[in-house]
Amino acid sequence: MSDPAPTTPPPAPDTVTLTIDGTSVTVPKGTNVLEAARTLGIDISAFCYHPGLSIAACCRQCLVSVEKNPKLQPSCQQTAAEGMVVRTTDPQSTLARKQMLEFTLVNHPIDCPICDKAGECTLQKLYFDHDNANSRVDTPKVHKPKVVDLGPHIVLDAERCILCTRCIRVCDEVAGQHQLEMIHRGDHEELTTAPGERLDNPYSLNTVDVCPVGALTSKDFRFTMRAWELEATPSVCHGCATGCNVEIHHKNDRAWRLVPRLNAEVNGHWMCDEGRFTYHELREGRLAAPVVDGLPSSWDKALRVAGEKLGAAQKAGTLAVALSAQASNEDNFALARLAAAWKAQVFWTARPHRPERADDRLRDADVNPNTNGVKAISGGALSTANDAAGLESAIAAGKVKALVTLGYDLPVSEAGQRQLREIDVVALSSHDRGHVKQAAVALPIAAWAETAGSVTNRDGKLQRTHAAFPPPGQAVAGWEAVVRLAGATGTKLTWAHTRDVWKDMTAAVAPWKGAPWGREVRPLQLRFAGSRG
Amino acid sequence: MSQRVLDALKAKFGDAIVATESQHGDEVAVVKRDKLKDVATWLRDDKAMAFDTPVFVTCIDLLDWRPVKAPGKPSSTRPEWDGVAPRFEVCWQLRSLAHRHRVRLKVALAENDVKVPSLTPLWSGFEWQERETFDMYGIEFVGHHDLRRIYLYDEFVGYPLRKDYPKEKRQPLVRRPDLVGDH
Amino acid sequence: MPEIATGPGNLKSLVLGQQDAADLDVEHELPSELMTVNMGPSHPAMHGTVRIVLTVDGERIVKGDVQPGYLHRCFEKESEYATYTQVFPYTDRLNYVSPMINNVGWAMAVEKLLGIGKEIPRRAEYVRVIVSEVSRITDHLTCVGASAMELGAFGPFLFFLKSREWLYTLLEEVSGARLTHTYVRVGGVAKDLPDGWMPKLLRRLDEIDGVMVEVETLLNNNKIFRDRMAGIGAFSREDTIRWGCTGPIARAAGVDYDVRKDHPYSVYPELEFDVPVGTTGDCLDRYLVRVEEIKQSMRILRQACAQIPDGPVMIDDPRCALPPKTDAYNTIESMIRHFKHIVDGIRVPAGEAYTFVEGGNGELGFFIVADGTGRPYKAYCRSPSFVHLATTQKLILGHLIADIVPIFGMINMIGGECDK
Amino acid sequence: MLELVTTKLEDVANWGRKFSLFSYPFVTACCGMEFMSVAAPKYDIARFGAEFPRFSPRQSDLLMIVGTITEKQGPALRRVYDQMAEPKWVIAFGVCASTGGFYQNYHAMPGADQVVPVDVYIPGCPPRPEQVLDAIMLLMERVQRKDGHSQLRLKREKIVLEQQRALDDD
Repeated sequence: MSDPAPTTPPPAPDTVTLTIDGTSVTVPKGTNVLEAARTLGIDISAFCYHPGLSIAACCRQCLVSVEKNPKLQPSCQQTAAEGMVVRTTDPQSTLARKQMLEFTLVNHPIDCPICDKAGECTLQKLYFDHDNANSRVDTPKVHKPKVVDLGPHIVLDAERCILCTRCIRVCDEVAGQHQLEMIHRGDHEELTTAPGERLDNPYSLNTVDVCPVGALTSKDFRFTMRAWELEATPSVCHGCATGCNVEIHHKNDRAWRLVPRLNAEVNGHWMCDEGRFTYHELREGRLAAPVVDGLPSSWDKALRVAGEKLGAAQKAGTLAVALSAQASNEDNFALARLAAAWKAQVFWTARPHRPERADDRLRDADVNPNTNGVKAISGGALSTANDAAGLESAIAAGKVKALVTLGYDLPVSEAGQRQLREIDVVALSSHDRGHVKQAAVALPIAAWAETAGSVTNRDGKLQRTHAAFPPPGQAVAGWEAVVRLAGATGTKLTWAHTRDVWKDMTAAVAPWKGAPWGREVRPLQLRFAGSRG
Repeated sequence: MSQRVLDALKAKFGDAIVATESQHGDEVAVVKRDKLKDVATWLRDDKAMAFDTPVFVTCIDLLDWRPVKAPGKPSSTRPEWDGVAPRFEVCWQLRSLAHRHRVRLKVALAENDVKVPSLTPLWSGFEWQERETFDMYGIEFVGHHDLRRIYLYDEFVGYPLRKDYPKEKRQPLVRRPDLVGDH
Repeated sequence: MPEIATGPGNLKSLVLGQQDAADLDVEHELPSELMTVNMGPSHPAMHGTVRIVLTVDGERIVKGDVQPGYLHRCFEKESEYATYTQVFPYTDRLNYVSPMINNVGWAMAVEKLLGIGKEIPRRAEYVRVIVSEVSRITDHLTCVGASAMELGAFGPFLFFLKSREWLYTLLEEVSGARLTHTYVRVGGVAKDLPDGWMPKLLRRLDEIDGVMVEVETLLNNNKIFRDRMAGIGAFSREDTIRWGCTGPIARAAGVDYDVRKDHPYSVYPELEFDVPVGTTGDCLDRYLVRVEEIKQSMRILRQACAQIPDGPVMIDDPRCALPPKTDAYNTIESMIRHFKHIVDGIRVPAGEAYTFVEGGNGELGFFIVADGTGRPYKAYCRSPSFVHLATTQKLILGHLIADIVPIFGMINMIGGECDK
Repeated sequence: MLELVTTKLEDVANWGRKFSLFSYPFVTACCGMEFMSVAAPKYDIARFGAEFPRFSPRQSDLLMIVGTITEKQGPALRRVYDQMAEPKWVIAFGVCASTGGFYQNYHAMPGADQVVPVDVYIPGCPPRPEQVLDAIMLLMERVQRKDGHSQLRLKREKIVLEQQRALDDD
């Protein structure tokens, strides 16, 4: 063992130095040996350990030998102590880990070809890396129920379950509702719902993510796509203002599921179920071509018609612009910059709050992902005076004859709808819904997963999103549609790439000054990243 | 047995040789771009080196370089590409018929400055292979007397072997008139 | 080669290689201008995939712009999206005249990166040498037969195709396919040789000896054949080295370089065989070198069939070898191994290596850059045909258009390997 | 009566065409080796009268597309097809000529039928010689039934002409 050279300064009080496989490492007090080994790049196999959950130490897969300790210790439970000497590659602990895998596989069904988790399954990965030996047991396997309907989103296959209890801890700690339990004992032990409960808490699908095997599968993603064919692009969930970091798993220009991405400050390892299903709206009811008076047409015809309508209103000073708390910062900033050039009145729209979904964890009452973004961009000039109601009264009062809206949810009352039909509306929207159907001109823009951009969450944190796949049909990025609209009405906006919009935006908006654009992230092919398990 | 070559190179050119490496029996010398011509000429003409045979020229695009841990000892210690380090590595493989030793010269090029001196005047065998590397990666070989596309047709836009060029992005030359849709 | 003063300026002084003065006068009255002829990609002598834009003065070639690329099937791009085992079918179709040698080349390149080059079972090495040499014979048979037919000798073409048919049937029994075998695996070969295969092979080799005698009597001293081949497309020893030529073309020019002798690999050091070396480097020498190499390959085959040991044909390293199929369907352990091996591929530790073998046309090398996943990060194939095709720009100068046919025949430019 | 004679005459002509197909071997890739084996003594395409390759499109009526057709080869293939005289038939020899096989990339065309109409597709990589002979027999039936793509086009044009004339009359 190499003793630390005397000249190194004494370690700070709250860190601990220990030696793992001959190399010494200094970690903050309280970290367990497994995490310490991972900082050295030594990957100790583990099933029940999850950095975001409590320690159960029930799978015994991470046994290592600790000096002056007769028995092998589970490294996930063993907190690092000063001067501790740990060996992970000695014959005794490698044999223990090997046999533990053999023991886990005794009753495991031969489901790999039909199992959804195949390709990203931790059991497969650990067996192939560490064990790779045949089993010495040839008794018939114990059979358990294969299709158990646990709740609205999840199906259990009890035979595949390796009893690591991660899902139980997710329900208890992340969702705060005790809904899953283990029953029976020995090799008949089985996962089931707690008495009188169903697995229906708003964070239930996190259990599918943490399940190291294919026991828990999501009804929404089951049998749709193989794990290694997907490509992952980092993004931010647009379900509410929390702004959980997600990964869009997509293939062939189509999103198949959203998976949470680790971000300690915002959402940790988790996200809510409702947020997971936001990718469905990327497919339904999309606007793929410009529409003029209800008939699909080309971009230049639509721009010409929009130019005439807006030009007249602009001279008369009755032109208004409606930003949207659903759209990204770049789109809002581009439209705000155009409104300033037109000297038009600025309003902003947002979906109504849903206080019943708020909880103290991740779900927020404000279901608009970018409320703070719109506020920051308009520099506080927006208040209740110019939100949707304010816009409705302005139209009624005749102050607004032409309106450029961003997004498709203009929540006006019945009377408001009728007035909207009288004035000229140019809608920049990704979907053909709501007021966009009656708009004079509808210009197709890309949805949140199709362009690079950024949103600001409830704590004012600026978070980047990346483009997973190109927008459908002739849709273009929101800010690019604004640039074309500006060109049609004689004003000039010189942005060629989202980076330029970002540069102007972070210069103009005070709190975001100097935020780095970061590197263009390309979709990561999951099969290249080995198994994600 | 070609370790001699690397030591001789370092002795002769010192700082022009950025790094030397010996992997799986191949000797690799990363050379500075402006010193490449002198190093190559010396390697060919020096009697002890006598690198008379050109073997191949190619380029490595490091855009997606993200090494993962695999069982066994990795011989390359190159970290994940961070977007700043040089993205392209042009490699010339040489072989000596007399001494039977081999060396691979490498030049690292940044993403936007892909000019590199051509070694065709020294070994005519590289003429077509440098054209192929230009065709596939867009590396401009300065001093090559006839640098144009060799495999693809001239109307082809882009460099297909770069990691950001999608595999199935076709640029059709001719299609049947009665065929609808893009293939 | 007769000196040609090129360039439009001095058309008058263009001497068409005619010696006596009488012809000169005739020429002067009918000065011919330089004409551009297109020997298109679809031409029998062009093996279907090369286009030459010839600038000819009458029949004599003044300049030739050789354009390959008509069969560029993106071997590198396809292999970056396939696992190491899935690249084998692509290597079959590089030099489709001797596919086994490509398989062995690719397998050895991956084994070098995995570091298991020494642990391949000896029987697997011998099987690889046997199928490679059989493949090399079919390569030379096709090359010589096709170029003889292009010069009008239809008989030898049918003789060689008959014997090639025998070898195809034999290779089909081994690998299941006549041409695209995909027989070699990383760490050994897919299946052992069928029983009674080697005696059948030895019987066929004796029959091929008979065919060789017939063809050599037909061609070697045939006036037409020799006049069309001798002195055509000669290439000096220095040029051959400077252009990087290897294989029969280099040996015909006197360069004694054979990868099996100079950089021995597999079990070749245990087998005796000679390396035929020519002198003048013209088409006739290339023909003679190839015919001699067929005989040497048969000699290797006879020795290998005698010395082949028993034992497994696949290394038992779990990273490379697939578990037996019956286990894969009945035990979860083999199912996982089979699944991870096929889906993730053989996870080769990060690194890069250039490995080369003696292919049908010369030094066939694979430069692989691995990044630890199951798919090659870069897989460059150093193809001898591409290098030899580059030399044709020099070879055809000064010859007649008809001489392009023997030059291309003897260069043995295979489209798949040349355009990759 | 005249109608009966011409159809009979045409059947005889087709019978003649069927048994003496002059093929233009548009050979590019590995299938060429198997094409040689088909022409070689063992599998001998001569038994079907199709063994005589004509290396000029003017003198051939069957275009055998043997091997992968790449984007760069497309114009050459189109020009050769256009130079052939009617009636003409096209065989896509091997899976690369039929659908591009396992070369799905920027330079390999997904099948020769992107450029020329094809009568008979032969699967296989490369197809066994027996498959090629089977394809020749399939083509013979088509030739006899006048179902080749060029004959069908002639029929269509004739029908369109007749309708045109019918419209002009009334």
